[in-house]
Amino acid sequence: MAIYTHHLPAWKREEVESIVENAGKHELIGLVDVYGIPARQFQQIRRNLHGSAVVKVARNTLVEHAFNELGGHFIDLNGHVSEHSALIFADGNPFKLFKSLEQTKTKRSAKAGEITPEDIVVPAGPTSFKPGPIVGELQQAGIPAAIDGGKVKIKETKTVVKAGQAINKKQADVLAKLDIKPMPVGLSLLAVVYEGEIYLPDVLGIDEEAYKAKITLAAQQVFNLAVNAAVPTSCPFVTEAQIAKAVREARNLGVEAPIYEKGVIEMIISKAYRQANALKA
Amino acid sequence: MEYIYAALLVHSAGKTVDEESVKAVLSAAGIAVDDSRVKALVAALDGVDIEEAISKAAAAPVAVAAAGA
Amino acid sequence: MEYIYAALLVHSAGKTVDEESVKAVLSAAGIAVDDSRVKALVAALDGVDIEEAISKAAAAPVAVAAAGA
Amino acid sequence: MEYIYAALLVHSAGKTVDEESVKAVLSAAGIAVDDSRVKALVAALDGVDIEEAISKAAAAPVAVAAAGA
Amino acid sequence: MEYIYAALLVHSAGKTVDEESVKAVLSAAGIAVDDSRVKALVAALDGVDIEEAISKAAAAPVAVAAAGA
Amino acid sequence: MEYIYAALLVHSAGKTVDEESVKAVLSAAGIAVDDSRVKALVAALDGVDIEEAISKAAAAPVAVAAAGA
Amino acid sequence: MEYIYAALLVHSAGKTVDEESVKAVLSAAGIAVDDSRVKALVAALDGVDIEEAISKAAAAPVAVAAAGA
Repeated sequence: MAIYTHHLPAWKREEVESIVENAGKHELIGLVDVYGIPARQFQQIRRNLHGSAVVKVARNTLVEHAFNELGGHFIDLNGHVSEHSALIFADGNPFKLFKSLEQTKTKRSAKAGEITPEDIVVPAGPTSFKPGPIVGELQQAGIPAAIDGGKVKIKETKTVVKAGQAINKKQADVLAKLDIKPMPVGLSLLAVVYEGEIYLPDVLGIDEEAYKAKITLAAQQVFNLAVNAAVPTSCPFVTEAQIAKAVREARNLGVEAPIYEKGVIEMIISKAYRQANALKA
Repeated sequence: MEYIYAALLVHSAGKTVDEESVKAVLSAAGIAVDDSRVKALVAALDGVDIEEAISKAAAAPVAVAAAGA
Repeated sequence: MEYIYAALLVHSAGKTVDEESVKAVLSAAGIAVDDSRVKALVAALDGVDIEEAISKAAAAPVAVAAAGA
Repeated sequence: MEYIYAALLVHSAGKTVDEESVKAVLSAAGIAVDDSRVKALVAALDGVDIEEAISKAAAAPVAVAAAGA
Repeated sequence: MEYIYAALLVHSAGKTVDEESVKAVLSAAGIAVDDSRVKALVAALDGVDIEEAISKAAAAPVAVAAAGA
Repeated sequence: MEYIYAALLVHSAGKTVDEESVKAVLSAAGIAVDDSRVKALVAALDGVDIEEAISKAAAAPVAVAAAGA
Repeated sequence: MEYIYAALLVHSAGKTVDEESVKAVLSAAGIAVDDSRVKALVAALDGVDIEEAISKAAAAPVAVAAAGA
């Protein structure tokens, strides 16, 4: 163990040992991206996470020392260490940690050159700007603007920058003036080791809507199976659907054959009338 | 559907839809009449307001019906 | 609609819808035949695929009152 | 509708829908059998592909307003 | 669907849908009766208003339903 | 509906839906198993193409009030 | 879908959908459990109203019918 640290000065060794010790106390050890988080907000996020996760900023060289010492998948974490990364220690389900970090994110204005993670849409309507050079600035940023009733008005809703594209300086300036904040601020989980496995954001990011859709599909499948196979259930809704299906089948047969019986005679008349009408036309 | 066409024809001629009238029309069309089906048809139509059944058919949405295709 | 029903009847009997057959059916139903309407009907149906024309006509939805029957 | 249910039952048992089988089922249900209705039923089903007929939407779909309910 | 058809047949005969009546009808149709299915069916129908369920069948499209797949 | 979920789970595991497999799953979910319901389930699914049955959409009962539209 | 079926089975048993309960059900069905998939499932469902998602299924066939136009 000491082979990595014996040549380090005492305070550095202590720092490495503290990381290793923390890693031993928690089920989840990972790296978060703290890029662009103002100090005050960073403190706020740390307080919000109190009890569920600990964020620790440490020198990258020492973090790497610690990961090397821990071995196994921790060595893979080294590949995710960056100048904006910090350590995070937590317990429990890594998917839940990812979700809770996403939920603590807020938005900030974009800087020139940044890539927007979502479409930036500027809605049509009045602004609070008085007529002036702002009209030209808006137009240069691709936002159609005009003066209307002594105020600057945006003429139509416009997607200024598409998700995944860089925001140029003119756009960034105008968006800031419009108070549009497209950039998420908060801790982004870069990688986490949990029970000997490394988890990356592409796996950890759960699409809840997709799960909802699957539940709906499963419920639909169960209903279909119950009705189509006439499985007896304790659900009156299903029993009613089974009866309705049988009745419809009987009516369909009655009309198609046709079988002149009371329950279907009106439908047969209706069909004959419609056929006559179709032929008439 | 020939039995119901016959019944509707008789009905639209202003006659009572009975076994005799339906048979006469079917025979005139050259259809070999099955007595039991004529009986069943007349029995099924007993108490049915044909005009009302037709008016419901006319009122029902045709456009939606196409969706069933 | 009686002329159309007559045509449908003749068609479902497997016969050609011509003036004679339509007239026979209408007469059997006790309808005073209008020669020119029969002519017009036969002319209108000339070249029409009757099976296809009627195949799309579904029955109208059953009314709730009837549904209980 | 009881005669139609009887026919469906016989059919789903994998049997031919004939007078005898339909009567047996109706009697078992405690229904006084009307020979002529049974005959009419069997005659109506002669040549009909029952599987296809039951799955064919004979009636038009419910109006859109209702479907949204 | 044969168990449901049997229940509907018994119901339309004006009888109570119980194990005995359903079994009698299924047997008459030549269907080997599964006691547990009959029991489960009768239990499932307990608390369901069959008349109301029938009225809910109102012309819902069978063919279109397949589109939900 | 838990018995049917159990059946689907067994099916999606590539296993035959039989009494034993369904019971094992229900028990694991902490459900007190009713033998007769399991039997009824397995009997109902016997010979059923589950893939087809789950993907063929069944219509939900339509409210009576709406059906009159 | 087997993880979803397992979760819904646990849910319909009135139990909390957690890692342990889902794993128990999957294992009982003979499915080799992938721990991380179970974890993802549990985390995802933590914020999902299962009843609401299920209730959307009931209305689905009707909605589809209307959409078929």
